Parts: sequence; structure tokens; C-alpha cells
Amino acid sequence: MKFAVVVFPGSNCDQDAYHAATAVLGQTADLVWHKDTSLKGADVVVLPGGFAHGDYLRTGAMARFSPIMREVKVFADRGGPVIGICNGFQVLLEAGLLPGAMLRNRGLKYRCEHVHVRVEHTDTPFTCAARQGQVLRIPIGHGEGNYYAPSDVLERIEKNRQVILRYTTPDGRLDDGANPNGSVNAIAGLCSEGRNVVGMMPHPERACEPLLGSTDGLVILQSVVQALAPIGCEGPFARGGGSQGPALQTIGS
Amino acid sequence: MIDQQTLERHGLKPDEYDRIVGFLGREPNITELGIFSVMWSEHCSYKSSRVHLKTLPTDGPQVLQGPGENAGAIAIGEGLAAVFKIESHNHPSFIEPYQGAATGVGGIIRDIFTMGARPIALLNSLRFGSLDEPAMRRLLEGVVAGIAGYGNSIGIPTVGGEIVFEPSYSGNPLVNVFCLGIAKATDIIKGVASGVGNGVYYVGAKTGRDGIHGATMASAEFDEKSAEKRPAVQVGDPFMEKLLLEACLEVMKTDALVGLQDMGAAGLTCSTTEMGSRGGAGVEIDVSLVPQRESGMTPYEIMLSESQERMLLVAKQGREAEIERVFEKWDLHAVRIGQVTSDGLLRVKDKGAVVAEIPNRALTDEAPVYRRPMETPKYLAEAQALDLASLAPASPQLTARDTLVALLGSPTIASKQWAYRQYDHMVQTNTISLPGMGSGVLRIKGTERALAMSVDGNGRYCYLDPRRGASLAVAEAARNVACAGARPLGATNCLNFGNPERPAIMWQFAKAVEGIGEACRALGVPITGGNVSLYNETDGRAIYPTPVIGVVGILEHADRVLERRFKVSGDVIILFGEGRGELGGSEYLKLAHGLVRGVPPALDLGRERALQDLLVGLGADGLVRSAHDCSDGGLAVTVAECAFGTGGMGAEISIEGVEVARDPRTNEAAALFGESASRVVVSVQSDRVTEVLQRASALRVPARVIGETGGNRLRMAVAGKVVVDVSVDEAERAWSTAIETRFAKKVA
Amino acid sequence: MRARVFVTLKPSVFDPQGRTIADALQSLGYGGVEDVRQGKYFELELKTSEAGSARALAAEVADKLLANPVIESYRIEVD
Amino acid sequence: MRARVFVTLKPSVFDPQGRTIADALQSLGYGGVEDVRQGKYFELELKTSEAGSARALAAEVADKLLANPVIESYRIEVD
Ligand SMILES: Nc1ncnc2c1ncn2[C@@H]1O[C@H](COP(=O)(O)OP(=O)(O)O)[C@@H](O)[C@H]1O
Ligand SMILES: [Mg+2]
Repeated sequence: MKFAVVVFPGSNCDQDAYHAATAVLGQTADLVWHKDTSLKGADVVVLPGGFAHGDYLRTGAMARFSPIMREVKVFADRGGPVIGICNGFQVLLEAGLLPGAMLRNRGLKYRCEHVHVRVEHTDTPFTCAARQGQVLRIPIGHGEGNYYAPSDVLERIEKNRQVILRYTTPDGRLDDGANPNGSVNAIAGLCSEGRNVVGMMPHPERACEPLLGSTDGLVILQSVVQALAPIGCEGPFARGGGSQGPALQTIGS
Repeated sequence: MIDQQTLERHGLKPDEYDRIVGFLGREPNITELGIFSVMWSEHCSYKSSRVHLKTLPTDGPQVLQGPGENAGAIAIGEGLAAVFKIESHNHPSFIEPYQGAATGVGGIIRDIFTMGARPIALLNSLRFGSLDEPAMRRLLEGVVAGIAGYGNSIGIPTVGGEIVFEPSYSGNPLVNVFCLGIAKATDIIKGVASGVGNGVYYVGAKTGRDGIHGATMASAEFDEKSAEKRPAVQVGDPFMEKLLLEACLEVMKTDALVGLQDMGAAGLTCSTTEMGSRGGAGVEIDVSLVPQRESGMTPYEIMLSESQERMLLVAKQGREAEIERVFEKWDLHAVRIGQVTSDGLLRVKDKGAVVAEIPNRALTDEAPVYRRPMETPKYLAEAQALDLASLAPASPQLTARDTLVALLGSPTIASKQWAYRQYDHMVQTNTISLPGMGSGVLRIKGTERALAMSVDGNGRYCYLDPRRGASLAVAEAARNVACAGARPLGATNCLNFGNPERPAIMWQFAKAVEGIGEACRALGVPITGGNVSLYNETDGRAIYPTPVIGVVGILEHADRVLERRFKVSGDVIILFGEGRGELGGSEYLKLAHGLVRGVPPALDLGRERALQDLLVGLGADGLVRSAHDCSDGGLAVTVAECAFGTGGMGAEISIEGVEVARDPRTNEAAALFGESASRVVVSVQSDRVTEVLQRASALRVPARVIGETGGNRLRMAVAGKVVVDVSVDEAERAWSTAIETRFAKKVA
Repeated sequence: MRARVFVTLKPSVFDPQGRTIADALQSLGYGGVEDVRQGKYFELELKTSEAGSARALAAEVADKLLANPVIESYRIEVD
Repeated sequence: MRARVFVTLKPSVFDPQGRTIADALQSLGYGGVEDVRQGKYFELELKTSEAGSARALAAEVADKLLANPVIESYRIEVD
């Protein structure tokens, strides 16, 4: 299968995503320039981390106007798997492919460190290889990952089980101290209503090889490989597919 | 006519002016004077330091590029080169901490990719006054945010560094930044202009009036009046630099390029003359073609502007379109502003009319060189006198245990996580030893190898003995690299000193360079480049002489990398090297007695080399599980640090006493906190101990078993008596929260 | 002519920057400052010299790019 | 009462953010926008109900915390 890694001016994790897709997962991948108008037949789209357009104005704000984003939207509307990592997540929010917005981290400082996130739902193409409730140790690196959505939107995404990753303690408990940026409901990752578009602040591509200190990110990328394999994931990520087990309790408001 | 006042404003001496007239055969006009003043400034000409720098060892089979280019390069195997350099941005960071530090990062990154290398790592070495001063907290906060803001955005991980707090830097902080990149050895690009008629191109940000006279400012002492120069602050644009970085690396693949150089200090002036002089050619440009951000700029201003994120390049004739196309792709516009000539002159035109014409050589090779007078500083004899025998005992309340906890909680020794958590240290997915674990270590994708790098310096040692202090800095940086299991291969240096026109400062400088040279020779790490920052003084008070050394080394097998943390409970702790209870210039003496005195620890370079060889061999063969060198705070601090980040795994050690003082508690302290050099603590699986000790003895490195890992306490006995017994938790809390706590108490 | 655009977080949205500044002011002894909200301020240099079309252009640009309607609102002044 | 503080880069200081936004607007077809400068905007909620002292307090706070005098200048409005 083929990954398309979109390169915006200012992207800086594009090569990392490319490396993970090819050298680690053994798949093929294309780097697709933001001015391109074709995804070149890719099966999965990655919007990588970085500082598209310097993140000047607002993170992800200018990237949504890039010509390639029209293609990404069409691809997503057809149900194709799209993942935005860190800055890519911010771009998806600004482009309206995912609900909500990012604020500055509480504490206002950029934070780079390993955090723990709990997998909330496995019926997405990027979590289907994980166990529900599984805790992953993955690095973050961002200054604006403080997820926000108005309360009605928040209610809706929780009800739709769109929150797929939450910051927790190493043993999977919600705890304010384990939330590195102040995100509402400890949200670290989110999927679209159709479940095929996913955004997450932690960097799975930074946790794919033993040398890098954690391989917990691999399950995210392997999920999509499995999801698209002829047999697919167990319990495929069918749209609106029923959940395995009850939705986890929400916190805060 | 150039009057006296104008000369002074340009920092030129009357005899220097006479030389200018001699070169030109006439009086210079104001534009020419400006060009001479920046090129002959200390910052660009190295006029005070050159005679000394020449004595540094720069050769070795591994050296691909020594000093003189934008950065140095060493061969690291498999046809690859590591391109690296360190630079200071001290004065700008003092004036505007965020932008000063940010543009410092931007500048050193340009030096690396200019050589055709992709930058893969940043380190920084910072010095501030006491963290108890609110002004210093603001400075630290701004500098760290600036480094983060620039490095994170451009996507180069900051993988290590050091931060030291010392009152001597209170009026003059140091911000030194190191960058390393990787290139194919055959692809290294140089900053030359050659080939008569080849086009000279300008690319990047537009030129504004920022930073005019930055170079001369970095060459003059601070005083009340420097506030007036403040509008000269440059603002960094990491996004522009990211575009430049990608575009330049892409352009280099076209083979349509003759040479490339960034515009750093002295901007267009320095880049045109240096490129011309390296290529033995002349360069002619027309300033009216230079993209400008502000209206009404004079040729003088355009030539001297230090606007950031700009590059100058020379294209092969007939291949210009290829280069222009790549830049267009990145929304950058390469503009032809002139061409290479055969006459060896820098000729500046404004809409066709010549406004300056100067022989390149007069600006570069023929710039003044001074052998400035030197004299032993007056403070030295008294400062070196440390009579431990009659040293009054420290306050009786201060037990060895409490001293250890206090040392761990002193900002210079404490964890720097507060800072490096703000740096993206993992982007590019190469970082295999994170900041805080020792050297920064990065695997090289596509090979089995990894690079380790460390920057170190100890201003207090150099104040007490610049020669030995500088040797110790080289030794420490190389030792840190060896502690990762990497073989040290090359070094770069940043020499931060006071006003060289004062003989005592010049003496410090000369001695330090001698010390660096001696250590680099002995340890096999040639100097491939560096930077000199003089005039680090405020109101006549100089900083401690502070050479900062960056060392780069190679690991054959990335997966054999070592870090400081103990790994397994029950492992045997071995100490390499000997503690002699040396307290001169130590953290202990400062903390417990308020003294900066004595002579720094002795250094036997032969032994140091053997120790490093030993470590590299042990690492390669997987015989040790962790390694950490003894530096600030001595053995006790080192062992404690080995226990931190392990989830509370403790250690029990027992060491011999030393007899250096009359007071028994001072002797205890000397054994625990003395800073004798060439020592490393390793942890070893018990069935490997014999082999490790044999290897050490074969290389004549003193080695002895001092204890065992395990439990959840740090227990340390001196001469059979347990004098430290503290839970790892308590010690680790003091160490890991020290800096944050000082900010929490802060009033902004 | 020049248009000025003020972008502020909607009142319901928590403002981490404003909060931090307010806290810092408290600890500096500025009890007289009860709350701080931080926003962005843009000066647009426009080709048009007609106030109505300047305002319309600024509004379009603000809608499209300068403000994120999920969290922000804006106000325009022209002169 | 409320004070509003506008912090802008001094005219001589380069504003990369404003420049990048202006470029983005150009490429989005807004040729009518010639230049953009980005600044900060603060709303201070003050205890005082007297305009003079409100302005004085806001100025003090701006000097101390909101603006960086090396590269920025500010303007205050109270109402
Ligand atoms: N400014 C900094 N940026 C990044 N890492 C830092 C910084 N300062 C210190 N560190 C990291 O903290 C650790 C301890 O630094 P230091 O006390 O200088 O160690 P050492 O004594 O081994 O030289 C090292 O791993 C170093 O890289
Ligand atoms: Mg050090």
C-alpha cells in the first residue's frame, strides 16, 4: 500500500513520517508537495508535524489553503484514511475536517517529552490494531496542543465516540497532572464522524523503533496497514460501526 | 572628509585609518569606511586572536575541512562527513534575549547548510548570573524560549548543552550555539566566488536597516551608551530559514553552483569579500538590485545591514535558470546582483555608479593583526592560594548528606529539564540518547553508526588557571563523548573573553589557547573551526575567561550507546580514575565556603586518553551497562545522578578517605565532592567485573569496585564510615525541581 | 488606507496567555488589574481609499484567514 | 473599567509574521492588501473607575510586562 506524506512549506516531520512508512513499515510512500493537485493514487494520507508557514498567525491556519488540501478533502469524503500528526492535526482542525480548535498550552511553554495516552476506541483505521484501553507511551512536541471545542460540539464528539486518545497516567488513569497541555477532556486524539480522518498531537512516528526508546507508536501506523489489507482489521472500522464495549466515561464537562 | 569622531564611531584607530589610506591610495568615502570598519572589527578580522589561534592543531586523517570555511568537517565513515561549528551570540542576547538567542541559532544553522550538509543537531552552552536575580530569570527564560522558538520551528533537534550560573556573567551572559550537519564527503560546498563573469545571486529575506554595526558592537565593551544602539535588534524568521535550508540543499544537488555563503555578521560586505578572496577573484555588485524592505536605504546601510536569513551564491554561467527554478519552487526569488570579476576588487555600485572600490585582500588577508601585550593578572596569585589545612570548617549544620542534597539542588548542577523540555529534541527521529542522559547521541540513518556530541567549559577553572582550565574543558567534552561509547574525532571551540586590549585578558586568552591546543593534540581531536567573542565586559568588569569546547565522536554500533543511568539492581559500580580530594575551584568550595579559590584539578592527558580508549572499547564490546563522568560536584554527585530517572534505584558505595585538610569533615567532603579529573563511574553486570578490571589495567587506567546498585537509598561511606544516607526520592526531588522552584518563587 | 483588525478569543474560551499575565501582575502587586485577555491586532495597508470597501475587504480577510470562528471573534476599524 | 493596550513592533523592526500573512493573502488573490503588520492586543479589566488612573495603571503594566521596549511600542485606550 502507498502513503502520501504531504509537505507544506515549514513541515518538518515529513521525512520522519516517510521513514516510518517505508523503512519501518516496509510500505511505499510519496512526498507530495502542497502545491500538487494529485495524491498520486495513495491509499492513506499523512499530514505531518512541523510548522507549516511558520505557524505564523495560528497553527495550521494558512496550510488549509494549499491546493493539495482540496484533494485531501475529496479523499477523506470518500472514506479514505487520513491522519494528521501534531501540526497535521492542527491543519485538519483549521480545514474543518475535524471539529474544534487548538489553544496555547496551559503554562504557555512548548513541551517535548514522552507522555502516556489511552486508546479509547479501536474502530478507526489508525487504532484498529490496538486494544481498547491500551496505554501507549509516545512523545509529544508542541506549543499549541491545548484542544478546545465549544460544549455542544464536545458533547457531540463524546457521544459519537470520536475521542480516540486521551492523556493518562502510565497505568491508564485520567489525572490532571498527566495532561501536558490542558486539553479539554484530556483529548490527545480525535476522529471524524466517518471515523476515517484522525488527528493526534503525540508523534507515533517518533516511537517506532527500539533505538528511539519506544515502539508504542507502531500500533497506530500498523493499524492502517491492517485496515487496508485484503482481510482488514478484526471488527473493521466500518462507518458508524458498533463499539466493542461501552464508551469510556467522559471527564470534565 | 573623515573626521576623528566618525572614525571613533566606526571603532577604527588612527593608525588603522592610515593603513586604509595606504591601501586605497586615497581617502576612503563613508561607504568604504563602513566596509573597512566591519571587516577590520575584532569579530570579523580576529585581529587580536589570530596569532594565537594559528597554534591550534587542525590536522588529522579524519579532517576534511579545517578552520577557514563556514564550518569544519570530519570524515565519519561510509563516505559521510560531519560538518559542525559553534558560535556565540552573547551581546545580542543580552540586549534582547529571545531574538538574540533565536538569531544566534539561525546563524549557526546557516553556517552548516551552507556547506552542503543537512543540519541534524543543535547544542547550546549558556552562562548567566545567579538565578536568584529576577533579571537573570527573565534572561534565561527569554534565551531558552528563543532557542526553542527557532530550533523547533526549523525542525532541528536540540539534543544537549549546559547551563551554568555564576555571578561573573551577571552583566554579560553567554549564549553559545553549536550545530552539526551531515553531508556526503564529496558533496561539501565551499564559500568561494570564482569564474569570471559568473553571476552573483542574492536570495532570502529582504534587506532592512537591522543590525547595522552588529559586528562592531560585538567588538566593543558594553557601557551606558550601548542602550542607544538598541534599535539594532534583528528579528529571526525561522520559517524563511527553513525555506532557505530546503531550497539551498536542493540547489546543491543541481551542480549548477560555484559557491555559497550566508550573510552573517557584516552581511553583504563580509560575504562578498570573503567569497571573492577565497576564490582569488573580485566581486562586483550593484546595491540598487538588492531586495530592500525599507525605502531610502543608502549603499552604506545596504552593505552593512545584518538582516537575517539571507544567502549569497555564485552560479555557473548558463545554469542560472536551474537555480532560479528551485528557489521559485520554495517561493524564494534568487536575484542577480552582480558578477565575479578578475581584478580582485570588491566593487560596489549604486545604479551603475561606483560607490566603493576596495582590494579584497585589504579587507581579509591584509587586515590588521595584533600581537597584543600580555601580563599575568594581578588577582591570580591570591586566587590560587588555597590553604586547605587552615580552612575553617564549614558550618557544623552542613553534614555531608545535606551538602550532597544542596549541591544537587544548586542550579548549575541541577537537572536542566526545565530548559530542554522546551526544545524539540526528537524531531528527525535520530536522537537515541535524550538530553539529560549525557552526550547528545544521534543515529545516522542508513548506517549502523551514531554520532555523539557534547559542549563543555568551566569558567571558574579558567579564571584560576586558564591553561589548565581550557585543557580540562577539552578533556571533559571528549570524556562525555567517550562515556556514550563514542570515539572522539574532532572539536570546535568558542572563546569567550573580556577586552583583549587589556594585557591581563590577553594573557588569559593566550594561555587558554595553549591549553586547548595541548589537550586536543593529546586526545586526538583536532580543532576544525570555532568562534572568538571578545569584549565580554560590562563597565570594565570582565567575565571569567570561558572557552567552550564542542567535541564530536563516532559510535560504530548505534545500539551499543551508553548513558548515565544505572540499569539493573545488583550491578557492580566501578570507578575509573583516582580521586585526590582536589577542591580548588570546586562547586563544593563555592557552596559550603563561598570561595572561588585554588588551582583546578590536575590533568594527566596521557591517562585521560587511556581512559577514553578504555570506555570506547568497553562500550563497543557491551561490557558496561552505564557510564557517567565525574565533573561538577565530584564523585558523590555523579553517583547520585546515575540513580536519577531510574524509578528510584539506589546505590551503596564505599570510597577511601583523603588527607588534604586538618578538619576531618573537610577531608570527607574532599573525598566525596573533590573534582579530580579523568574519572568515570560505570555499572557492570557482576560476572563481567573481572574482565572490565583487566581491560582497565591493560590500559593502565586505575579502576576499583566501589559499590553496588540497588535499594532505594544513596549510601556513601568514606574510609569505612557511612556519611551520606539519603533516599533517592529526596535527592532526586532536590535535583529535578531546583530550577522550576526558583521560577515558581519568582515575581515575573 | 489602513484597516485595523482586532481578534479576540470568544468570552467562553479560556485564554491561557491572558491568565498567565493576570497571575504575573497579581504577584507583582498589581491588584488593581482584575483580568487580562490577550488578542491579536493587525494593521492592513490597503490599496483602496474608500472606507466602505476597505471595511468590506478587511472583513473578508478576517473571516477567511485572520480569525478562527471556532474560538475567535473580531472587530474592524478603518481610517 | 476597561483599558485596551495595543502593542506593535516599532516601524523599523522586521515583522516576519505580518510579511508571511501578507504573502498568503496575495496568493489567495487579495491583491488589494499591500502589507500586514501583526501586533498584540490586550484588554485589561481594572478596578478603578477613573479614566486617568486607569490609563496610568495600564501604561505601567504595559511598560513592565506587556511590551518589550527594545522592539515594541504601545498605545492605550480607556473607556
Ligand atoms: N541547555 C541545555 N540544553 C539541552 N540539554 C542540556 C542543557 N543543559 C544541560 N543539558 C543536558 O543535561 C545533562 C547534564 O548536563 P551537564 O551538567 O553539563 O552534564 P555533564 O557534567 O555530563 O557535562 C546533559 O545531558 C546535557 O546535555
Ligand atoms: Mg558539562
